[in-house]
Amino acid sequence: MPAQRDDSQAHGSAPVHITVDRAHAGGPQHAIKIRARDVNVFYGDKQALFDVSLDVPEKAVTALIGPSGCGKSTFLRCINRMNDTIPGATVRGRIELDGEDVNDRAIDPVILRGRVGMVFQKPNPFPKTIFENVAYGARIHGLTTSKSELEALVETSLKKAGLWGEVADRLHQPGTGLSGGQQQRLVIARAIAVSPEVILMDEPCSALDPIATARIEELIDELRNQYCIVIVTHSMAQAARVSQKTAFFHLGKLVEAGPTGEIFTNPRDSRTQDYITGRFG
Amino acid sequence: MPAQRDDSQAHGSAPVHITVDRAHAGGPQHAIKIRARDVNVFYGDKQALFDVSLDVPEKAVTALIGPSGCGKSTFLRCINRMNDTIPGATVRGRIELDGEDVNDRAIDPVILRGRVGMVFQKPNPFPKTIFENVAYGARIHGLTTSKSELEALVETSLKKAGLWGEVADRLHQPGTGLSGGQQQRLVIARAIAVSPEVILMDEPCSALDPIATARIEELIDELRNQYCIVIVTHSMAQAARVSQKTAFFHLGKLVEAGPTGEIFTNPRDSRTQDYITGRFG
Amino acid sequence: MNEHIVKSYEDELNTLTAECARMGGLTEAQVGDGIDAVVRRDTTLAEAVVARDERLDVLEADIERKAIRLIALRQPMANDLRKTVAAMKIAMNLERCGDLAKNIAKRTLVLTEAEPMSPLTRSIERMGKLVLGRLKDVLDAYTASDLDRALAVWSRDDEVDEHYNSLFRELLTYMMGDPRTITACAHMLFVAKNLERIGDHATNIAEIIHYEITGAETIGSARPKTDALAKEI
Amino acid sequence: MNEHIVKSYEDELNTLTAECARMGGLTEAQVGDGIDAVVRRDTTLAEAVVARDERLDVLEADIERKAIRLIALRQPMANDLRKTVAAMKIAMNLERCGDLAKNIAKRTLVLTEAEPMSPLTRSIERMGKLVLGRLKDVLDAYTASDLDRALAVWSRDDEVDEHYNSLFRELLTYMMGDPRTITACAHMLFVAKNLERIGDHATNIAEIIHYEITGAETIGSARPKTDALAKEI
Amino acid sequence: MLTWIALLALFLFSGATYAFGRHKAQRLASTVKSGSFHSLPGYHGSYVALWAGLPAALIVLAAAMLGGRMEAALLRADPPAAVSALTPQGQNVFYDDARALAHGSQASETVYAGDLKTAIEAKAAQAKRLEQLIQYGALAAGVVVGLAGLALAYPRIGPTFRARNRVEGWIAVLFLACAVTAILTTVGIVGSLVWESWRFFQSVSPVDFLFGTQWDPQIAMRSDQYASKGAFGAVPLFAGTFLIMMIAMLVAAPIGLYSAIYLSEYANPLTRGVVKPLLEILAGVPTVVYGFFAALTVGPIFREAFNNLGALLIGGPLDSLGIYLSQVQNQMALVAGAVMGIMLIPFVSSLSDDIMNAVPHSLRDGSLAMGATRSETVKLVVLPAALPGIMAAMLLAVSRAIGETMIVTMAAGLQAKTTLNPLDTVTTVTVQIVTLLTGDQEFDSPKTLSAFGLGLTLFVMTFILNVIALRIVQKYREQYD
Amino acid sequence: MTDGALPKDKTAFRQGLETRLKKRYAQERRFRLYGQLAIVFALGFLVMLVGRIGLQGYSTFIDYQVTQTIYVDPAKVNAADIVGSNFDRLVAEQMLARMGETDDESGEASGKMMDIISNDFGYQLLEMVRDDPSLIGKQVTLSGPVKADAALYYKGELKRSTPQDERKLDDRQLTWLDKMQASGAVSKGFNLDFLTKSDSTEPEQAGVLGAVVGSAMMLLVTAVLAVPIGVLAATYLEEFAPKNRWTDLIEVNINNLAAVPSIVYGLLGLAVFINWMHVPRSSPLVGGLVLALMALPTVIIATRSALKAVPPSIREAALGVGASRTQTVFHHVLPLAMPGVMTGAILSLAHALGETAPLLMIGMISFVPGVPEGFTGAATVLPVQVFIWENASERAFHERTAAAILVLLAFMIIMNLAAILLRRRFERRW
Repeated sequence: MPAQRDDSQAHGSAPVHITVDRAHAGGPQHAIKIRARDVNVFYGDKQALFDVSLDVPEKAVTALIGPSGCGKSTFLRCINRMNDTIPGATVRGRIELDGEDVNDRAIDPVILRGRVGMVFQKPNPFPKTIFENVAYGARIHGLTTSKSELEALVETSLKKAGLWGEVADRLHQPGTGLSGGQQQRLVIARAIAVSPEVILMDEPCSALDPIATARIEELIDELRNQYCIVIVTHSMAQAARVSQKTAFFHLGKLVEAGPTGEIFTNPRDSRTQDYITGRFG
Repeated sequence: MPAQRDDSQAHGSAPVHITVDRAHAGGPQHAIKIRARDVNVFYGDKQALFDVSLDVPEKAVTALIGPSGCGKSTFLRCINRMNDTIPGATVRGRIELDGEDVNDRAIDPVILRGRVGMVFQKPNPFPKTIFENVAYGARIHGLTTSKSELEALVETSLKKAGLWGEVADRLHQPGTGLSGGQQQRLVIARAIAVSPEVILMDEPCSALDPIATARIEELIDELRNQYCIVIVTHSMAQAARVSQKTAFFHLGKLVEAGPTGEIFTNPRDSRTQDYITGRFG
Repeated sequence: MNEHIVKSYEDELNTLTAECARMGGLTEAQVGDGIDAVVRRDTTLAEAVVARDERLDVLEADIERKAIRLIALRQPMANDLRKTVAAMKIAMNLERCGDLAKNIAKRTLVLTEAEPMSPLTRSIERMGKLVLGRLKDVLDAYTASDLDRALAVWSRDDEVDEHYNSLFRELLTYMMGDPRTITACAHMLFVAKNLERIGDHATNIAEIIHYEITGAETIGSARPKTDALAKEI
Repeated sequence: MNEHIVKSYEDELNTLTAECARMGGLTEAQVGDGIDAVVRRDTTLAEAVVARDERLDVLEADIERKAIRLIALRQPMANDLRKTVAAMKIAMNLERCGDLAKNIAKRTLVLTEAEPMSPLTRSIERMGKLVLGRLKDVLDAYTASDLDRALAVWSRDDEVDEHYNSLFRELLTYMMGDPRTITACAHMLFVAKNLERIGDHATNIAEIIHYEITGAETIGSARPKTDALAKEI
Repeated sequence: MLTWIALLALFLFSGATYAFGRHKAQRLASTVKSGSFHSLPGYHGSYVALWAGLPAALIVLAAAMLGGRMEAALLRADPPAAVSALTPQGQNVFYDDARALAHGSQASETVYAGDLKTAIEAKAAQAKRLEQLIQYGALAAGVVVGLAGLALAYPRIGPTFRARNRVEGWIAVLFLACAVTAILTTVGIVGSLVWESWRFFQSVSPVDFLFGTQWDPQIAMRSDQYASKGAFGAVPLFAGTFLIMMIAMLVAAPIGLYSAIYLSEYANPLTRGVVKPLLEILAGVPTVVYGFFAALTVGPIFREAFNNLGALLIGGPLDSLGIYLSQVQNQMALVAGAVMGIMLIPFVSSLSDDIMNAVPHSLRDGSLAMGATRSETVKLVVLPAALPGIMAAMLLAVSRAIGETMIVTMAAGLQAKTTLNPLDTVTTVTVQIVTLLTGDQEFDSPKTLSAFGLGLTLFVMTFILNVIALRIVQKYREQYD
Repeated sequence: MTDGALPKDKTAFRQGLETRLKKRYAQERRFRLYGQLAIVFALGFLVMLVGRIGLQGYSTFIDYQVTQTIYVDPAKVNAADIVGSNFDRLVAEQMLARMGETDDESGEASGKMMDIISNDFGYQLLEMVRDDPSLIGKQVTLSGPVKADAALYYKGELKRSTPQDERKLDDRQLTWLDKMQASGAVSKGFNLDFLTKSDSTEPEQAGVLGAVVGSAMMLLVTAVLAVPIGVLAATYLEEFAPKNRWTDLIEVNINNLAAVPSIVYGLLGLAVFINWMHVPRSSPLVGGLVLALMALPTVIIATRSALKAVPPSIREAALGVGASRTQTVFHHVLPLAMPGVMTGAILSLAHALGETAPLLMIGMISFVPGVPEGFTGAATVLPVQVFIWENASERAFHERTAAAILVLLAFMIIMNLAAILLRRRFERRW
């Protein structure tokens, strides 16, 4: 199983930077997609993130875990600059997407968000038809030029999200009529339709039951062959199941990051160990 | 470890009734506290529960699991007649608490709910002080006659809920100022203060992070020595951790019930097996 | 049995079983070759067996690591958990079988230095065939998840013991008859013992298969002995 | 190391370790008594050892069941998982040691029928002491989670092997010298072999302790052998 | 007229530039990789159209609005000697007439002769020229600016040009302008009230106004008459306002609150579905209707009831009370207050209902699950939780009662008395404002201006109440959001 | 842990609970009863209000028309000066003649007759003769209403039993009325005139058309100004504005504006629009401006709450897909909030429709006998019409007031219904 062995080899490379990210240079086959360096985030006077440096590998799932308020969601929202939409939030430090600093003035956040899709905790389809939900991104970004092209795009996206079979015959019914799990997959299809490079997921299963959760996890597993996926999750078990790399945040700091298999069987930092074994606090 | 061996012996006793509840007669030391027989619940025209028969043992934690909409919460709310507060809900069948039918006209729901406490999904402390929150039940039921008695009751209840140490010095500050996990323990203390016989918990940890969840689970584990606890949970892992008996619901029916250890290592029904191993649907 | 919703989980579990089955095949070959080497006094084969043993060790370590990883990352429940634990335990048993086969092969190197002892060799060969057959049966039962076949292996445990006991007596007689053969016979004694223990491991594997499939920790009451490895002298 | 928030989880884990340690103590006693029985030709003690072995089997089954239950119900992670798996594996090793001790005791019953062989008995006694010491050390290391002590046991594995090899040669010489002793010596051969294997199990346990504490699957490179049980002839 | 035509033309022009811009963007977009064009073609079109249309339109509009003033100013630039000789008022009339003459509108009836006649003709001709100059000048400027805008914007269209951001910037400005209107309203209110009040307080001291107990805003016929400027002590008005407000709140608070409780906690969905809209109707009834009802129905009924009661009491031990009651008139504080109270019921009930509904349902569940009855849940959990909000609702109702005009105007009376007797006729601040300002008054007299003094007082009072109430409501909402 | 505070004897404990329970349930019933009483009271009042006004006003919609043939006496009509002739008197005399009576010298009888039949007859005759002088000397058939007091008599509100000096009409007039009715000249019918005519000093000729049109025009101005500005301002504040002291100030300010007494807006209108900007007094334009300012905060608040009701997840969703703020607002938030916005707008317009006090400040109280001529002409509106009529001394105007209120209420109810229907139709789907 080469994929699994990679994980255990990944931490062999020496860190370029003084950091706790064990797999700084990524696995041998996983190029780095996102490179965060000394990211600090403030909400008003309150500092929410302290000097976070993390590498997120391409074509793999990276899970961010940690207790409530540890800054994992904050970090996630830095990547597509969703923090810009929160009044009083300031982000310092570099976050590079393929080498470009996302906070650069030359980067239009709207375009950035087209490249970095996002899936939220609560499924949030627009109260429009399933078709319109998926087609929306393409419309605003002007990705398609004809109706047939758009239809093809919607179909492809829904297929990738594993939803086509369930909704093919009711594309023009409201997306809000679907079940929670289907809605979440619809939202993923919507994100995929803009052909993003990265998909951020902020606790995508916390509102779902175990079966729907399993389906989403299966979907994530399939998607990771094509996208760089970063997922924030409350559930350590979920992080263990879906991710290839795990980063543990605590009190706004990145405590440890490394291959998932290792984090969950043999973490380096005692705080990580305490957290994942249920000894914290 | 006698407690653990009990579980594996529990299913030895023959079912009195044609039912899937394997531990119908309870373990040797667990008398039956709640005995449900052929419970059917309708919301308007929709039937939500079909012929559920389940025995809930005394001084033990019984977990109800199952996918969304399987009727587990509905069943829970039958026990203290909280379904009465939902317009259009009708309950048929017998639910006996210590041999008395709770739906009997002679049983007053107000008294019943004093005997059967309930903890909800979202922590819902009243916007009063911590003290007043815990004292609430005693006040409305007129349980105490003097101020010192009331204070003693509040202290005892908070201690039992493992919150005394954290709030002893700020009893007269608002309960809503506590953290989510503390609030949930406050709510448990509030329920305990009425000295109930049964405590129902409807996904008490779904709004909490892993650490707070662990604390609540620890509390539940301590409480089971004194109360009959029934907990509805989305998380199979949680059911596995906290309960002694597990009942699996599906599509409004009780599929299987039995000692937790057995349900999670060797379930009888293939649907249970499929559900807990993530093969469902 | 339905498939898991998460395909990669299904894959990982299947990989574990498959790897276990592959290890079974390898072990079978090792045991067969070990017996052949002794019987045919083939040192080359014996050396090959000794050399190949390391692969089994690596395989076992790999299966164990994967199983622990699976437990840590997938939190298997019910039959999945049993399957994982069974794979881990079967791998341990197979690894022991491999060690025993290697041990037999090593002894071949000593035995070839002594004179051939045809009647003894035939007895060993017969016993070897029996043990190998049992091993093969139980491994087939594992890959096919065939409970009946596993139980059949399990219930015929005594045959090997009888063989061993008679071989033990035969060897003692031989040694007393011709003290020059004592060294060779002492080694043969261990070869017989090893074969007997491979047979026990097969019985163990049958028990593990039973546990994996039914979830019951013990097999009814057909056999009074609780531990297959502890019965011989 | 902090305690688990959920006390009953902490309790269950501790119980598992404690039971393992208890099983260790019992095994130690069995091995010691088995050796004593052989050395002192004490059939009563030997019978007692045989009779007590079942307790070890039960203990092992219990530890295994608890470990699996713990995995199913608590989903242990990281060091907890390693602790659980380690307990399971140590129990298996101890159970094997117990079996070997029983086997030694059983052979006592045969050996007492023959004449006493003082020099051999002394050799066995010395080897027994050595093996018992190793077992004791490694079990102490386990209860104390003392990695250094476990590593010390692990690195001194060769001593037992040397003892065994010289004993093996001694026994062969003995048999050749006096064919009447062949039966007894053959049994002594197995006693020695069993002791050697108990020593190997101690080494195994040391490796398991190392895995439990550090999480690394192999111990550095101090010892070239990958498997402790596979090195002897 | 010319302005409208110009605007229409501009609109069409701007529409055409939109099409051009869009087309160019589309053409360019089809040559590059999909998605790499920054903005959608529509935005490029809009950007061009905005530059081509908006500045020009602003120029034209400005000319239309300010042209008259410019013209007037220019006209006065070099006054003929004959005009300079006129009085300032005469000059104003002269220039107005000149412009009226030029634009063919109604001039004043002043007869101009001699120099003035020539002057006015000259000025009229000049006015005509000026008007045309301004109009056409603006038009020309509009054309130039529009074309310049087009020339500026059109070449910018390209893959990397952020047309969307620019267009959205324009839109944001429009939004902001609308929001500023709200501020301007306040500025207008405060400004006008303060200005006029200041004028009032120049003739009447604020102390007299606020603490005087005599309200008699008559204008003296003769200068030696009593307090030649009338009496402007507002205390009786405040007393009347307060009395009526108290009566209204005594009616509205309990009934409104209990209605809200019943609706939000007890009523089944059907009852709620029927009663709520009905209460809303009660809230929608214009106040003038309540006034009518109070004056013509409730007033007579109350009077009759009290008169009859008085008749019964006469001769008894409460003889004097009887006599008093038998003389009670239609217009009394009680009538106005009671009807106002009823008007406020839906106001109180719907606000309280909202506030109680904001109390999370989980709290009710929590209380019920403890074995509390519904009323205990309401009294011990819902009401305390909602209390600040309900208090705020009451304050808002008070503020309404104070500012309510029509009911009191029609039912309370005009007599300024400092009394707490609900059967007496009283007058309120609002009634006095209406009385002072209806009909034709000299706008500069203290009598008229006193209305603004009263208005300012009223504004300040209600403003303080509102600020407090809204603060509370906001804090309360945050608690559960 | 001491369990001392907890009851030990279970049965005694439960008995204690049950005795208390009776008291608790009694409390419960009382509490519930108070709620019911409050609702019954409020609704009872509503019924009384509407019932009473309906009873008072419905008779306005019934009128009594007298149809009479009049001989245009050349002796009384001067063909040279038609306008100068006294047609009223002519009609009255002819009427008297029908009764078989003749006018006395002082004209007392014809005066009395003029008190019971409308002077509309005179106008009609004047018009006819002016248009066609050849009618002089011919018979003309005229039909017109009786005077309001006479109609009251027919409706039974003015009774013969009342002492003569306490009623408006004396016995003689009543006899005439009886005779007229007996002769079949009087017909009872639906009073369309009330809806098609404008204000008049004569109650029987007064209608609400002018007021309705005035209200409509004013409302149009209000709607055109308040709704777009309000919606845009609210959208700005809710979706775009940074959260800082300034926007907080604006927010507090708007909330306060909504609660400022309406009469203050009247003062504002008077000072700013009329005295400073010289917008024509009493015109729909100035009324609309004032009401627009008044409605603006309500529209803003309604819009904001509709916008707030759109879940933030929708905004996040749109932003997350790469929509800009403006796109998010125009594509998702505003369309979703639209039903709420429209409902709020309609309700605040309905409120503006019923507003009276500020209009009194800007001179709308004047008597306007006709439909307003454009947005800058003098106009009156329904609620002010109600106020004016209520102040009139003639009793007959009270009846008209009630009728005008019915018309006003009808408009309010239609607008409210529209709002309710809109709300129902676009029930939230998330």
